[in-house]
Amino acid sequence: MLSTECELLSNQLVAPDHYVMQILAPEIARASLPGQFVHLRIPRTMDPLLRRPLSVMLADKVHGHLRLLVRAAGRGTEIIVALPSGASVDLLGPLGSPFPMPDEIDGGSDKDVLLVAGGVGVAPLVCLADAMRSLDDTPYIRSMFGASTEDMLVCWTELAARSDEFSVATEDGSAGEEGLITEVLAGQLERGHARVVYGCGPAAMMAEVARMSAEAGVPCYCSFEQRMGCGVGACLSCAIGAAGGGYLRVCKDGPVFNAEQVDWEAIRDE
Amino acid sequence: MLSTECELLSNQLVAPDHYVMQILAPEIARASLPGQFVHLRIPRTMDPLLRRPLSVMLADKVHGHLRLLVRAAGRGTEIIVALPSGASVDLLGPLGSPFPMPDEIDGGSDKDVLLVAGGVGVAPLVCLADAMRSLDDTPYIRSMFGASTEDMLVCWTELAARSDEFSVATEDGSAGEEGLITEVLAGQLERGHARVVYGCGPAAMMAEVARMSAEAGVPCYCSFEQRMGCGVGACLSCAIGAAGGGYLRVCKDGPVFNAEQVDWEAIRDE
Amino acid sequence: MSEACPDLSVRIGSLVLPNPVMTASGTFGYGLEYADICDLSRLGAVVIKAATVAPRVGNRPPRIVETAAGMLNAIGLQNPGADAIIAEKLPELAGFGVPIIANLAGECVDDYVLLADKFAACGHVAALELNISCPNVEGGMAFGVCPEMTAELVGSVRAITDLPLITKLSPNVTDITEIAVAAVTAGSDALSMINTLLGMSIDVRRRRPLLGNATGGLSGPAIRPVAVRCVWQVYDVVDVPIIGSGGIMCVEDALEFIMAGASAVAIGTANFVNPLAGTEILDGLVDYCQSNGIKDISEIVGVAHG
Amino acid sequence: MSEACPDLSVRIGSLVLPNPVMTASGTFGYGLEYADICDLSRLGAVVIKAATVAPRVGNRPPRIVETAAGMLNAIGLQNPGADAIIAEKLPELAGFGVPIIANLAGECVDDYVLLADKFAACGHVAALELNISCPNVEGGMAFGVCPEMTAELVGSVRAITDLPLITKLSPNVTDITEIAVAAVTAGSDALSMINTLLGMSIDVRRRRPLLGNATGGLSGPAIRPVAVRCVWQVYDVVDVPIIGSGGIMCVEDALEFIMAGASAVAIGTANFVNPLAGTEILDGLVDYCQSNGIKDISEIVGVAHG
Ligand SMILES: Cc1cc2nc3c(=O)[nH]c(=O)nc-3n(C[C@H](O)[C@H](O)[C@H](O)COP(=O)(O)OP(=O)(O)OC[C@H]3O[C@@H](n4cnc5c(N)ncnc54)[C@H](O)[C@@H]3O)c2cc1C
Ligand SMILES: Cc1cc2nc3c(=O)[nH]c(=O)nc-3n(C[C@H](O)[C@H](O)[C@H](O)COP(=O)(O)OP(=O)(O)OC[C@H]3O[C@@H](n4cnc5c(N)ncnc54)[C@H](O)[C@@H]3O)c2cc1C
Ligand SMILES: Cc1cc2nc3c(=O)[nH]c(=O)nc-3n(C[C@H](O)[C@H](O)[C@H](O)COP(=O)(O)O)c2cc1C
Ligand SMILES: Cc1cc2nc3c(=O)[nH]c(=O)nc-3n(C[C@H](O)[C@H](O)[C@H](O)COP(=O)(O)O)c2cc1C
Ligand code: FES
Ligand code: FES
Repeated sequence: MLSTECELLSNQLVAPDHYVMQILAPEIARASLPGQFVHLRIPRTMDPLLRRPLSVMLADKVHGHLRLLVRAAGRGTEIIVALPSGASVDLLGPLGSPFPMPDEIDGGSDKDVLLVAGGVGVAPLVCLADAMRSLDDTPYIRSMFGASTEDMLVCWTELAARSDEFSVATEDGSAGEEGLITEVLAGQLERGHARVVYGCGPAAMMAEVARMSAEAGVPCYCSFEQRMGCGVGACLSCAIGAAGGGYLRVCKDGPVFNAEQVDWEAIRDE
Repeated sequence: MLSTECELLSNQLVAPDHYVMQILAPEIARASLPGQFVHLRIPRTMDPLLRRPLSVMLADKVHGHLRLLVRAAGRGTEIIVALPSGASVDLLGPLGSPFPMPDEIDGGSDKDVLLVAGGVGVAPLVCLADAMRSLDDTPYIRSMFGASTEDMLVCWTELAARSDEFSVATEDGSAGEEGLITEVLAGQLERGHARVVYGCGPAAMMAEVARMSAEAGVPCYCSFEQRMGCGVGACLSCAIGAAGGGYLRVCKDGPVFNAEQVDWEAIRDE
Repeated sequence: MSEACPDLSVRIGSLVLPNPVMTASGTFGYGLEYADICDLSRLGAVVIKAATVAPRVGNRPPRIVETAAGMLNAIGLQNPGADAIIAEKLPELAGFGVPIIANLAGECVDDYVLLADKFAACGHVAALELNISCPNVEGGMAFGVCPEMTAELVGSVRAITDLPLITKLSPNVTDITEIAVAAVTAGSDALSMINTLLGMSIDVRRRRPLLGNATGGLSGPAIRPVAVRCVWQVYDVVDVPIIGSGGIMCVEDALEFIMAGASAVAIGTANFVNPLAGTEILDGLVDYCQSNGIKDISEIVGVAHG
Repeated sequence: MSEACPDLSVRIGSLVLPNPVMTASGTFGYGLEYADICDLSRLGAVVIKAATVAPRVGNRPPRIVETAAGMLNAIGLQNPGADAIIAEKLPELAGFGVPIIANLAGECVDDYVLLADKFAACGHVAALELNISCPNVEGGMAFGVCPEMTAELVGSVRAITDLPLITKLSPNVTDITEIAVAAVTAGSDALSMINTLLGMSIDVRRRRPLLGNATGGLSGPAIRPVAVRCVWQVYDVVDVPIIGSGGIMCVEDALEFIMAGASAVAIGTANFVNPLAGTEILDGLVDYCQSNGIKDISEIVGVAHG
């Protein structure tokens, strides 16, 4: 874990309200694993005051670049995405527990890996796909990406380029299947050839992904979001309901959890 | 009085901690008179929250440019001077009561006008000298500029270029006379040819300028500073002691006051 | 989505204001200072700077200092006195056709009664706001922190005037609901909250308090969470309209207060940042109502209580 | 200018801390979470997250929301209970050689007495901080707003332990000096102030409170002026050391508290913004003392009182 002031190399609008930020952060890039995040703040201002958690979409360990995909979701991220290239950002990271690699999961090594992305949830899955491609024993990667409309399939090429198969669903049918990405997932699970499902997206989507995976008897790992204070496990701000009662810390115990660990009811009610 | 979002055209370091900011603000430039100020804030941030008062150093009415001289004196001005060119600034102005022109003052129209500047106090005096030069009956302008050291004679050429005579004093003798600018003023007042003294600078300097002018029987106008809230006379934040007791509002009754109006004791004690 | 103009009017006792956006006392002078930049006639009301019986010169400077997302002030109730305000300020402000609310500050019950009498007699004010919560004068908060004194004060003023009475509460108390109930029981037609939080700032370089008065009142966005909480708590225990204030900078902030239980909002520190804050927030409320199918703003007052 | 190393040590009852910079309870976990980025051994003390007798799961999320220059939290005292903390956290933290202060939270006097007993017995803690001011649990503030209850609580714990006792005060009271005096009279060796201000924030889109617990505690730079004022007021009425906290982000802020009367400072929300805040502020204090010829930091404690 490092806290460093870094240069924002570029900041590009890639879809309405969505930006890809490239940041020079060699140590963090080298250390980061898929599913981990950085806790970002703008130095020397109190507006916003706190850091904002952002998943690492790509860590270029050679050049020391981090690539983040940022959606302007509120006051803080609006100020962040407005930063000009050349600006300073302060990063704390890499933080959190990464996705387990397929070989760490008991699921049948001949089977496929399914990646299900919704919206900016694509970011950690790009990172995961990237890492899986450089494994000795690269799995067959089937990726699915859902969004409301074509525009919102942000950075889909990044995911597609790292997948063996890639499907898309949009709610308005402007690209790929018309409907929810979980319908695409249903088809994939039916094929009975899935070893593990990795998901990241809106809570409702992930809940459905988890439910379907459980039904199909396939292990499922999802990356979660919660409002954060410290990002390092100290403040207990980032609680989400645990399956057995009590709470888990998204920043430290997660952000990636086995779908069986979390209390989906509580998450939906929040 | 206008409130407008304007473009910062350029922002140049002119001395350690001192910047000249050029801003595109046609209506304010056209309306502003020497000694008036703008109340500046950075849009869309709460850090800093309030506006900061800054004197107009030059108002180019043809091109609609305002030139401000800004010293990074604390947190707020540090953030302001760090703005890149192209940034937006929000200006409220022009505000305050301007310097009276020499012809509005009863002091003998054949005599000279004395300008006494200290530090960034040079800004409104540049504006005043500029305006006097375009009067039908331009007075003879003798300007004096004092600073701790040569470096701090910020924008001296701006003042010198608009004066008939120009003298300098530095406390360390690195430029002009060694000592305080009030010693230079003493010599000028002794000549008995002064019609009015205009001063702007640190409170201690202005107090001495006022005392000497009064002793010499010459009218004296100074531009004052005080922490401000509204800038328009509504909140009563910017009080300075009045000669007859009670308080004056720097933003509305001033910032320019006849030296006889103010309670110099109270100002020194603050 | 309804495009019809929503009903924004607010009733405070016998008074009906055209809309819920007013200016907070002490932050908008006598309105006149802002007349050439802000269309005063559009405001729900202008609450003028606190008036005292005799003129007051105010505190020694510095009177203000910026703090993180806020400011401290210690103006010290500078004002020319009720008679001068009535003679020199109100007629001109009344000419703009905006309801005027007088903010009254006294040292004893008799002061408030006298002030209420004067302002009621002048014919220019639509309501009286009893400032029992100004932290910047010696003893200025005594009424606002004690339910019995609050009740006595409100009751005494109630007895001599039919003008709508608003009591302005201090957040510097252990239990604001206690004071709120006391004021309403004694006859207050509405409550205004919150006045500033007592704070201070030290000039580290000079090793002494920054304000001439040492302590001052904290206002601005920094205090909004405290103000929203006060409105939220008091809404549950009284049946009169609440005028919410404390760091309202934009329409979302105003909606936060309304949803917590405020029927109207007062814009304070925001005027210094943006002199058009009041009218912009009003525009924002109209937009919000239209795009959310709200026909009467009262539909969302207190809605966050569920 | 003296280049000799200034004396920064602070005495709290029988305890001498190496320097006045500690972490504020609840913002630094059990220290261990920050061990790989912050040199814990340099801190004056680590105040651990509040401990209760039984484990507590805490409040339902969301538990935190950023506000203007501040944040609201409603963690709800989540902790594994005193026994687990003593067994699983303290030995490891003690290994870093930093003084440990346990922050105790109970529902009744007996809870505090039991907690004090457990922590005193474990041998790892240097002092006890009685948290009588947490606004995020039902009844959690009852002690902190009433001088009599404060006195009873402090007296009861005082009776059973020789460990230095610190009482942590709430700012959500009409008169903090009253509570301060009660705590000191009952035997508190030091006072810690301030805990968070009670606040809330509403999610305008969803028309309901943003925090799962509705209200929460406001911390961060936004509250600094209130905190400095509390320290300023209490310094005048007690003779024990004050540990100041509330929005301290940098060395100037720490100096503000010290000059207002604090003998030590606790860094809270700043840890989230900058995990090195504590040690950087310590470095800053050393620099400040050296460049201002201060040989002992106590020379400037309360200096702004003149
Ligand atoms: C581990 C993790 C990884 C993330 N990765 C990404 C990413 O790669 N790209 C991206 O665009 N966003 C990501 N997010 C979400 C991002 O952190 C939030 O959108 C951001 O914090 C919102 O800040 P704001 O000030 O703009 O929003 P606010 O004004 O505070 O709120 C706007 C909206 O954002 C939600 N929100 C606020 N804070 C958080 C938070 N900490 N986590 C989740 N939602 C929040 C609120 O519920 C609200 O609806 C991630 C969050 C987590 C926890
Ligand atoms: C009418 C007027 C015209 C001015 N013109 C100029 C100008 O042309 N160029 C320029 O550089 N500065 C000018 N100033 C001063 C400038 O406004 C302050 O330096 C600035 O507000 C300080 O803000 P800060 O946040 O950086 O300082 P802070 O961090 O608030 O304080 C730093 C220092 O600045 C002083 N200060 C703070 N606020 C004010 C204030 N409102 N007025 C005066 N001093 C203050 C404090 O006493 C302190 O010593 C003018 C002030 C006034 C009232
Ligand atoms: C400079 C200043 C002067 C004020 N004067 C008064 C006053 O005279 N009477 C009063 O009741 N409140 C006064 N207040 C309090 C405001 O009316 C308002 O209640 C408070 O500032 C909170 O709102 P805000 O955060 O939007 O400013 C004053 C506030 C400021 C900032
Ligand atoms: C997330 C969070 C949790 C906290 N938990 C506790 C606690 O358990 N016990 C306690 O006495 N204070 C607790 N506090 C209060 C802090 O210790 C501190 O007094 C307060 O936050 C003010 O300091 P700050 O503004 O520097 O954060 C907590 C504060 C925060 C932000
Ligand atoms: S954000 Fe602090 S524990 Fe997770
Ligand atoms: S700054 Fe408000 S009256 Fe001068």
